[in-house]
Amino acid sequence: MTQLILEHLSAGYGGADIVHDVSLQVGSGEIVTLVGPNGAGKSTLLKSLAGVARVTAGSLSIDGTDLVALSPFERATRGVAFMPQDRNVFRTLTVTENLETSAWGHDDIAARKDEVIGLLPTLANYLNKAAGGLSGGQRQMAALGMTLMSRPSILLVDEPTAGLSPNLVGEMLDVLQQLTRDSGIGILIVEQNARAALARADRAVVLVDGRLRRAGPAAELAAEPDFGALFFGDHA
Amino acid sequence: MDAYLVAILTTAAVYVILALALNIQFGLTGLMNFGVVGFYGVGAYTSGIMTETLGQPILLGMLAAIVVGGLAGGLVSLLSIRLSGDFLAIVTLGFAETMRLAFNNEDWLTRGPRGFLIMTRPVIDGLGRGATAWFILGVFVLAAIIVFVVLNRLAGSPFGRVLRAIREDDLVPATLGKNVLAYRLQAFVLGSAAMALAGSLYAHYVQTITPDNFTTQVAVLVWMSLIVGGAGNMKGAVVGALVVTAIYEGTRFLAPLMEFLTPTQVSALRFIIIGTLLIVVVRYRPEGLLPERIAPRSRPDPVPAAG
Amino acid sequence: MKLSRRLFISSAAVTLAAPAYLRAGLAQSAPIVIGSMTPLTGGGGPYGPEKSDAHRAVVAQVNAQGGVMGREVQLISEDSETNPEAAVRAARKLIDADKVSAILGTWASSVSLGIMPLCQEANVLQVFSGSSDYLPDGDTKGLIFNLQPLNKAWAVALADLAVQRGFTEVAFAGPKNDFAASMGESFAASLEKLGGSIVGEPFYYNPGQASYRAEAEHLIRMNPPAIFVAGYVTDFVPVYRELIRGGFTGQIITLSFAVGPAFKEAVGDAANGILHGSPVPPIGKDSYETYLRLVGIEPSGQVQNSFGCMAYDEMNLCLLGMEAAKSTDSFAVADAIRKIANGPGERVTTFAEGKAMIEAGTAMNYDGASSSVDFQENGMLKSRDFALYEVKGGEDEIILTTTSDATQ
Amino acid sequence: MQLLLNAIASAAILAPAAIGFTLIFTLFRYTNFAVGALMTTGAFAAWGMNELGLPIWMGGVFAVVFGAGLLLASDRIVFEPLRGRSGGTLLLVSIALSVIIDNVIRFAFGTQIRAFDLPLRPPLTFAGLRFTPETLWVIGISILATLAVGALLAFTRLGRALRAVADNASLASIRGLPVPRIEAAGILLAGALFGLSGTLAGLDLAIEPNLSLALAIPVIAAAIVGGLGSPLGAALGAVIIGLAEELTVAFISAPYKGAVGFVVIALVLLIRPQGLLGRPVERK
Repeated sequence: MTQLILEHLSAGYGGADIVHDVSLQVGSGEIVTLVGPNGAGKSTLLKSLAGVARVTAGSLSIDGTDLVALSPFERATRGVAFMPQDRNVFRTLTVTENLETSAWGHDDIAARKDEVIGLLPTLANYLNKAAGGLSGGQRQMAALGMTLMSRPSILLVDEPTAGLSPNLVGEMLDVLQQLTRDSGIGILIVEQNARAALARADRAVVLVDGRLRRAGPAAELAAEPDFGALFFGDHA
Repeated sequence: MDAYLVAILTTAAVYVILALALNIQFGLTGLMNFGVVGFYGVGAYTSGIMTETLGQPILLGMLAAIVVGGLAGGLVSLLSIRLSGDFLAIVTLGFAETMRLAFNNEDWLTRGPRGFLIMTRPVIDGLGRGATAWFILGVFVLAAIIVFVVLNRLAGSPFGRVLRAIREDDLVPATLGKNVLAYRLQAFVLGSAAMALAGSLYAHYVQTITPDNFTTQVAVLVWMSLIVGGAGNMKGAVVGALVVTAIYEGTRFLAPLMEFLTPTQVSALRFIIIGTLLIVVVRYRPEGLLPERIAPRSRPDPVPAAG
Repeated sequence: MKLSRRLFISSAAVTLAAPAYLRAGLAQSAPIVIGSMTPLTGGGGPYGPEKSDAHRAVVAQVNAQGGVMGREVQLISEDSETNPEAAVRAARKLIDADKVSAILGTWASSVSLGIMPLCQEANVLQVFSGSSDYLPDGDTKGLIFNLQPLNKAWAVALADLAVQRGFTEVAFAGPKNDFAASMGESFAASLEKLGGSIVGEPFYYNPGQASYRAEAEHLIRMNPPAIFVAGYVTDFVPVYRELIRGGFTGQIITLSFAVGPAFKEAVGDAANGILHGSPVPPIGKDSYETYLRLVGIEPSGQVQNSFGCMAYDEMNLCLLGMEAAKSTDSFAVADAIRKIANGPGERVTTFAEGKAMIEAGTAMNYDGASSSVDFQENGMLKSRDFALYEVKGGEDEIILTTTSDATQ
Repeated sequence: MQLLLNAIASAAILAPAAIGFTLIFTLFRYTNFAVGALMTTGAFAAWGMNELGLPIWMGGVFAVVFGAGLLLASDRIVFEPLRGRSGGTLLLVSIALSVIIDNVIRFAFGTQIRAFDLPLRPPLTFAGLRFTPETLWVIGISILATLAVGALLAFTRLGRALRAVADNASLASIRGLPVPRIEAAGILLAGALFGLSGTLAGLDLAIEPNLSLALAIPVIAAAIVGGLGSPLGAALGAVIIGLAEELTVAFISAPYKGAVGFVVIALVLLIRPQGLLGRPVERK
C-alpha cells in the first residue's frame, strides 16, 4: 500500500509561491480528484510533485523516500509518473517507440509493452503510427500508455480530457478508474470536468487560491448544494 | 606616436559608425545581420566608382554609397519576413560572401583582385602629411557624431520604441496595428546606408580597396564591438568599437614581449585572445559594458531609454 | 559608465606605453628600426615564415658585427595576414608607432600595393618580392625595390619552356587573385608571340575551396595537351591531385614555389614529369649557400626557400644602403641601394664585405643570394636568371636556365 | 555521368559532418559554425598519427575519437553555460570558437601544408567513369557511416532516446530518460562524425588551417537542404549540394562556386524551411 504524502507543501515557479501549505495523501488503488477554479494552482501543485515546478516548503515523500531533492527523471524511477496536459508524446516517434522509450533502464521492455497494451487495448490498432499524426483521444491514450511503461505506483494526471469530445471524456475517466481497480495504481487527477471526475473519484480535494479549502469523499462533496459555488470560486 | 593614434582613431571612427548601424538593426530591432561587410563593401566600391570611373566629387560618391547601400539593405530586409535569428544570420552572411565574390569577379566594374586605386581623398589639398591625417580624423569623427546623433535620437523616439517592441516580441506591435515589416525594412535600410557610408569613408582613406578588405573577419570585429559595448545602447556601441579597436591594435604590441615565440605563433595568439574575449564577454557580461537602460524585460512596452 | 572609462584609458595606455619602453631600454643612441611584414596567416602562410626568419638572421648577424653606423638594428615583425585590410593597419603601426625607416618582406602583390600609398606618403622605403605587373604603377618617388621579376618576365621564360618542349597549345588555370590574373594575361601574350595559343579561355577558380573536383573536371574535359597552373601551393596541391585522379595525362606546367619540398612530400612520385620554372636562386652559388647555412639549412642542390633568399637580399641591401648613405633618410638610402646593386664595383655578397668596401671607400656591386640584383629605374629587377626544371625521380632536374631581360 | 560521380565523391566527404551538424541542431536548436574548424582538427589529428607511421585508417580512428572528445569539451566549456541563450548568440559564439580552434592549430602546427603519405595514382576506368581507389574508400566509408547512424537512430534504445530528447527534452526527462547523459552521447556521436569528415577531407585537400570557412558553408547548406529535423536528410542534402557545385563550375562560372552553398541555403529557408525530409522544427 504505497502512499504519496504531502505535508504543508508550498510551491511555485521560482517567483512568488502559487501553492501554499497543502497537505494530502494519495494511496494506491484510489483516485483523488483535484478540483478548483481556474488559476487555483491545481496544475502547479501537480507539477511540483513531478519536479517540473519547484517545491519551496514542506515535505513530499513516497513510502518514506523524500522526493523534493530529486530531478524529474529520478522521481520517475521512484514510481511517481506524471502525464502532462499537452505535448505529452514524442511526435516524431511511432507509438511503439514512444512506449519503448518510456521504459528507460528496464530490460523487460517487451513484457511491459504487452502489459500496457493489455491495460489499454485500443493502443493496439495504431502502434506503428507516428504519435504526431494521432487524433486527440488516441494521443492522450498513448500518453497514458507511456506513463504506465515505468510501472508507476502513483500516477499524476494533468487534465487528460482537455480538448476531447464529451463522449471521449467519460471513456478516458473510465479507463483511469479501471486502472486503479485492476493494477492498484494511485491516481491524483486534475480535471476541469468536475462532475464527471467526481463521479469516478474516491476522494476529492478542492483548491482555491493555492490553498486547500475542502477535502473528503467525492460522493459527499458532489452532493453538497453549494458545490457549484465552491467550484466557481465565489466563496461561500 | 601621435600619428599612429590619429590613424587608429580614424579606423576606430569607421568601426564606431559600423557598430552604431548594426545597433539600430540588431540592438534595437533584433535583426541578426551578419552581412555587415556586404553593405560596407558596396559603399566602398560605389563611392570609388563614382569618384574614379565617373570622376564625381567625393560628396557625391558618399551620397551614392548611402543610396546604393540603403537599396541593398531594403532588398536584403525582405529576407527577414520569413527568417529570424540564426537563419537570418547565415543568409545575410551569405549575402556578404556573395558580394565579395562579385567584387572579385566583376573586373570590369571593380577591377577585381587587382585592387581599386582611389585618388580622391576627403581632404583639402596642400596640407602636410600630419595635417592631412588630423583633417581626415576630423571628417571621420564629424561623420561618426552625425550618425550617432541621428540614430540616438531615433532610438529615443517613438520609432525607436516600436523597434524595441518588435525585438521583444513582434506579435504585440503587430496587434497594435504597427506594420512590423515596414519597421524592419526601415531599420535595415537605415543601418545598411550607414554601413555603406562607413565603406565610402574607408575607401577614400585607404586609397586602395581589394575584395580581401571585406572578409567575414571584419564582421566579427563589428559584432564584437556591439556585444562588448552593449547591444541596444547607442553609447555602448561607440565605447564597444573603441575598446575592441584598442584591444585589436593593442595586442600587436605583445610581439616584442614574447621573443621566444615565432611571429606566426604571436599572430595566432592574438586571434586566440580576441576570440576568447568575445566568448567571455557573451558569457559573463552579455548586456555589455553599457547595458541598455530600460525597464527589465518583463514590462511589454519598455520605457524609452535615456539612451 | 565608470567601469568603461577606466577600461578604455588603461587599454589606450598599454598602446602608448609599449613602444616607448622598447625605445628607451635598448640602445645608447637611438636604434635603427626596420619593419618586417610577411604573410604568416592566410594564403601566403606557407611562404611568410622563411622570409621573416631570413630577416631575423641577417639583423642578428649585423648587430653581432657592430650594427649599422654603430647603431643597433631593431627588427619589428608584423603579420600581413595576406590581406590588404590587415596589412594597412599593421603598416600604420610600423610607420606611425614604431617609426620604422623601411618595410621589408611583403609577399602578396595585393599587400605590397595596399600599403604603398601609406609608405609613399610617409616616405618609407619598401623592399619586397612580388610579381604583379601593376606594382611599379603605385610608386612615384623611387622608394620601392622588388627582388622578384614581374609576371611579364616570368611568363616569357615559361612560354619558352612550353614551346621548346613542343607544347604550343596550352590551357591556363589559376586562382582568382591578382597574381594569377596578371600571370594569365602575360602568359597568353608571350605564348602568342611564339606562335602558340591558349586553349579556350583562361580558367580562374575560387581559391580556398572545400573541393576542387569540379574545377579539375572542367580542365580534363577541355583535354588540352598541356596546362599551365599558376596557383599557390595551398590550391595547387588539391587541383593537381584531382587532375591526376581524374585521369589527366597531359603535361602540367607550374611555378617552382608551388612544387617545393612540401608538395613533393604530399604527392610522392606522382610529381614526376611536372615542368616548372621561376626566378630561382642560383643553386650552388656561394651567396645562396651562405644564406641557407645562416638559417640552418643544408644546401641539397634542390630549390629551397626561394622566398627566404630574396628576404636575405632585401635586408642586406637595406642595411648596406643605410651604411653607405650614412643616414636612414629613405631617398638617400634608395640612391645608395641603386649604386650598390647595379655597381660597377667590387663584388660583395654579405653586409660585412660591403661595410669593409665602404670604409675603404671603393665602389661595390652586391651580388645577392636570390639573383645578381640589378635594378631598373623603377625599382624592378633588370634581369633575373630563370631556371626551368623537370621533376624526375622526385628531384628537380635542371633543363635550362635563361636570363629573361625585363627591360626589352 | 562523371559529374554525378564527382558530386557523390564530394558529398561523401560532407555527409558525416552534415549529419553531426543536424544532430547538434535537433538537440540544442542552434547552428554550430565551428563545424569547419572541428573538421580541420580531425584532418590534423589523423595526419599527426599518420606522420608517426600509423596507417591512415588508424589515423582516422584517432581523429574520430579526438573529434568526439573535442566537441564534448567545447560544449561543456563554451555552450553548456549558454544553454538558455538565443540561436543567434550561440552562432556568434561558435564563430569565435572557430577562430580560436583555427589559431590553436596554427600555433601548434604552423601554416605549412600537409598531406597523408598516400601514393597518387591515375584513375581506374569503368564504364566510362574515372575514379581512384581512394574515392571508392571515401564513398564506401561515408555510406557505411550514414547507414550506421541511421540504424543506431532507428533501432537502438540510445537512438530512440536521442530522437526523443530532440523532439521534446522536458517530456523526455519526465518520462525518466537521463537527458544530460543522452545529450552527451549525441555530442560524442556528432564530434566523431566531424572527425571522420575531417579525415576524409584530408584525403582530398591539402591539410592546412585556412579551410574552416570553406568546409563549414557546404556542410551547413547540406544540413539545411536535407531538413534540420532529420539527420539522414543531411546525407541527401550533401549529394544535392555536391551536384549544385559541380553544375555551377561546369555551366555557370567557376569563381562563383563559393556562393552556391549560400544561394541554396537562402532558397530552402525561404521556400521550404523544413527542407526535404525534415519536419517543421520550432526554433528558439
